[in-house]
Amino acid sequence: MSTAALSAAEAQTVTAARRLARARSVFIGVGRPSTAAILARALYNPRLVLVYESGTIGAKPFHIPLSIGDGELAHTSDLIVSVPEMFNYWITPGRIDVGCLGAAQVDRFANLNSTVIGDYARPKTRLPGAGGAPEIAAGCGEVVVIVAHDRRTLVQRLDFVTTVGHGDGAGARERLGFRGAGPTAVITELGVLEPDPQTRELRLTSVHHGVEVGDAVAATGWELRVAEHVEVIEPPSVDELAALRELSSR
Amino acid sequence: MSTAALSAAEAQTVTAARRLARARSVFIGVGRPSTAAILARALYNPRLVLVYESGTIGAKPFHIPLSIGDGELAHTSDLIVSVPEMFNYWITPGRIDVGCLGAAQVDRFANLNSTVIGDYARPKTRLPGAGGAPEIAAGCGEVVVIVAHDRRTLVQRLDFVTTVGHGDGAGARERLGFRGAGPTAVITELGVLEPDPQTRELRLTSVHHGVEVGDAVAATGWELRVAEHVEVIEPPSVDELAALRELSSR
Amino acid sequence: MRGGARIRRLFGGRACVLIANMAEIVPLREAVAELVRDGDAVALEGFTHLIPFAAGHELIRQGRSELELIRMTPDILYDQLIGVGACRRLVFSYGGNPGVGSLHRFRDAIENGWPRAIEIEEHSHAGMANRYAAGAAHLPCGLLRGYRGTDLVAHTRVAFIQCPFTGEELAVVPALAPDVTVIHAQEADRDGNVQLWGIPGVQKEAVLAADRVLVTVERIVDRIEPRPGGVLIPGWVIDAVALAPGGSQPSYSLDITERDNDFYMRWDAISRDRDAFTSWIDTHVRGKTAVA
Amino acid sequence: MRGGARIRRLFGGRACVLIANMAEIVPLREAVAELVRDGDAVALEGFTHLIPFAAGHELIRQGRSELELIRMTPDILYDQLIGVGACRRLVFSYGGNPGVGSLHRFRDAIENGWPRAIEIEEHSHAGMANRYAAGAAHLPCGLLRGYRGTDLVAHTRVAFIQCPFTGEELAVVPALAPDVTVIHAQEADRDGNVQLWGIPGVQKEAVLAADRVLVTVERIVDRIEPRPGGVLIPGWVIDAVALAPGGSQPSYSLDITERDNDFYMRWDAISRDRDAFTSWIDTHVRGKTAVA
Repeated sequence: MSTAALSAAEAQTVTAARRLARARSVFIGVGRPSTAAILARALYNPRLVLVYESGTIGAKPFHIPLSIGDGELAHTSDLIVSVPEMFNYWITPGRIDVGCLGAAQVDRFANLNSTVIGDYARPKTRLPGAGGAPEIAAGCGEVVVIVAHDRRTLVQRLDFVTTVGHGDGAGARERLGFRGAGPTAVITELGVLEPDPQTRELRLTSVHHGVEVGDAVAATGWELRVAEHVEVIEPPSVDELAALRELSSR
Repeated sequence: MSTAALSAAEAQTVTAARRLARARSVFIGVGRPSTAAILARALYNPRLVLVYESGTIGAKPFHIPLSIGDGELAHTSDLIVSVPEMFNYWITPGRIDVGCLGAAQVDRFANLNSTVIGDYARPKTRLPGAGGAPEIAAGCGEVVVIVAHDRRTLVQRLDFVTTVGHGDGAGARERLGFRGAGPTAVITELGVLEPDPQTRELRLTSVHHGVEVGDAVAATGWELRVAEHVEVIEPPSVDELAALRELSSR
Repeated sequence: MRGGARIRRLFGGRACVLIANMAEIVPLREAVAELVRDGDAVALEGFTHLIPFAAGHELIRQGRSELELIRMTPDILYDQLIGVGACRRLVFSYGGNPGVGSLHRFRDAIENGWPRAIEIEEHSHAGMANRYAAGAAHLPCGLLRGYRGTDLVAHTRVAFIQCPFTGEELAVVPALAPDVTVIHAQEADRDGNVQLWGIPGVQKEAVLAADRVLVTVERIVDRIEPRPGGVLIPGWVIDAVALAPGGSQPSYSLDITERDNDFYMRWDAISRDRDAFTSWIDTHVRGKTAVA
Repeated sequence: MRGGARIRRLFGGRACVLIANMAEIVPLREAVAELVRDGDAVALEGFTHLIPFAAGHELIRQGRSELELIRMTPDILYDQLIGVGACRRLVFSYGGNPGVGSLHRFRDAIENGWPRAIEIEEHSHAGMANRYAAGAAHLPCGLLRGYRGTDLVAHTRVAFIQCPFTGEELAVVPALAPDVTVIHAQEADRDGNVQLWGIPGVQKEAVLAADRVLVTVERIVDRIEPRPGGVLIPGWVIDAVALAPGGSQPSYSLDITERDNDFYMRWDAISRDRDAFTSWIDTHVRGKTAVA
């Protein structure tokens, strides 16, 4: 095991993995969500069903995949379905417990932008676009958002609403007819933001070990509300960190 | 080979088989249509793709199947699809050249009843119902109807319109947005009825060898129009009859 | 939410199982007792192939009543359920004995109300298939080109909408959402993952459309080896798996049992007469016990 | 009408072939020349797996222009086609380099109009998948639960209808009907029947939705042995099959080639710079000839 100091990214990934300790199934893209899910399966939840957008259900990758369609996912999955089947029969009907999503921008109601920075017709930065996110966020049992914690990402106002989290607050999802609970956590490298049960506005509910509440507030692009009791997240244990580093080194 | 006299049913089946000599694909139920299609494949058209409602595409049965889902159809087909895929991706889009249908009643515009004899709510005879017929008749390139020739079957007025053939005549299919040409032949054990190109009303265009035009007219429940030149259908050749009887004896 | 969580509640089991990504493997009698209730809307699917006769017979033995029976092709199995009076309402698209002729108990119920009158709702195959597909997607309805010009329109549940892009009129059918779907498959593993192959019919859709799911299987295997044409259904969308070797006879399970075409032909005579039918049921269904 | 009849017309061949239930097997160059025209709406599909790079490169070599390019995930292949200016309009749902980051040619075209401005129409994956499925069914539109509440609604082609049975508002997307669909598969037989396995993506739908179909394959076999998870596409819905071993690289063909993840990472640097990109295309695409 590497003896390097714990990085903020590692704390973020382990926190996300713990969140999946009791899920039955998780829908993941590549990057940290995928690493977190593979880690959760290895450490806490051997029966966790990993579902990738490419159609692989129940994948058991040994390596962290570069793409959502790597051959290893196909070879190790319980079943592989077509893209229409994936969305129509598995995601939209709410069969997947947790959907993990990233985004370029997140607002205070956990709505997401992955389409464009700047004006749609004359963009400053053209981002990849929606992919599966809108229907994943609408359909999955709950959504965990994994993003960087800075004022460029956590913004006052999205340039484009690609994916509805809690819309304009309490009741918005119900009015739109969405099935799942929506975003239940935004996990950053500083801590965790969770929606207020009443208003659905994100509040800082915990910080990683060594992070000050004020740092998290300062790195947020809106006036971030803070829970009455902000918990300090248990730092990754020796075993968790060893497992994560070993996984990343494969 | 049996030396029994040619039966009317045999003449009917061979006539239907000949009709499939140039088709690329045929959609068939069990009974005479299935026998005709297997015969056509054996005699004239080895590449004929047999499609059964059960989902088997390109079946090559050695025996005449009792049901549309016999194991032999599954074992010999090029591919097997689910029922939703069969209707949505193969039949309705018009990928099948010829659809063969039977019915309890046929009217002068080749509309079909396979639902009920008598009143719907208090039926004299409850028939099996629509099955795939309405969408097969709407979607296939053309439809060949194979029925008994008697006044109980070829009726003035259907008790129930299960399947639209030519509706109320010229233009009806176009108004309903149907793709295929609709019924191009009603093949009976007395001869063949084909729609008039202008009016779409069925006319007697040919009779089997030894059948009088007057017999066919008398056995029809409406005032059957007769083509100017009624052809006499070439009787089954020795080879055709031998093949049919050999097939039936398997 | 199906699979683990529900089955623990229904069948008891270990005290604290938060994660239970599998179907429970239970005896057929117990599975039917727990999963199917009087008055339920029940789909026993299987298109000619893999018809779940063993489970249907167990419904008869347990005396389930007032069922809404859903099935594209009622076949002999629903003829039997109708004949014993278990059916209140039938939803279907083709009620014949394939290759043979009429289903006499189905006809007797509709024509003469014996042993009781039944309500019917009938569709085309395309309509039923799209109703199941909409159910599997948890959509309220499905879209297809169909029904237009037929008398079905006046006698069933179908509506029409205009395509917002082309103006074409299209049929809309309501989704099917059975309380329980029962299917038969060739095999399951010990976690209740299921594989069937051969003609797949509409079974996957019927499973995914239902609130509760029972799968009977020819055999339990240690590990499922995916097959060409295999349809894999994970245990976590299934409530219970029950072992029922031969459980699709007189229908068949490809590569394991053969379709009993003779029985399909003999059924015509058995079912034509009310007394002969009842006597057959008493001897061959009520007089036997569930396999396994 | 596809397969035989068309291909005889397009490629000549025997004088009087009324029945031709098969796809023609032709060299890739010839297939692209005959089947794809300037201005066509072209879908080259393959979801991460089986992306038809060889055929796309042949489009570049033959200088096809003014194309409407349709693809759920533009990936490196469409980055290349956009970068050489072959694309007039792009229809897509996710324009990134999977696991790496931006598609720089895609961004440069949209942000700066280099080498030309392109029109875009973007959807969600669920929307695109249902657009292809509607196309495969030859329906004018498809129905799904989606798009509601997003800014996509104001920027793309989607409408909403009420379910006639429940009143729920549902999204309706227009069907996709490409002039040409191109896919890559592991194998074909000599009649042009095709089998692919592994991640199937939306290829079957894209094939069935198109007016003309080209399939490139890793190998031609005497007889297709159906595989677990195999998707079989009969030759009579395909116009041409072209042999192109390695034709999905740097994507992959499961069990035959491996995904070249290094190249996906290297593409970031190559594509970031206009000159580096052009030079790469000149050397690695224009400077080569089609396989087979």
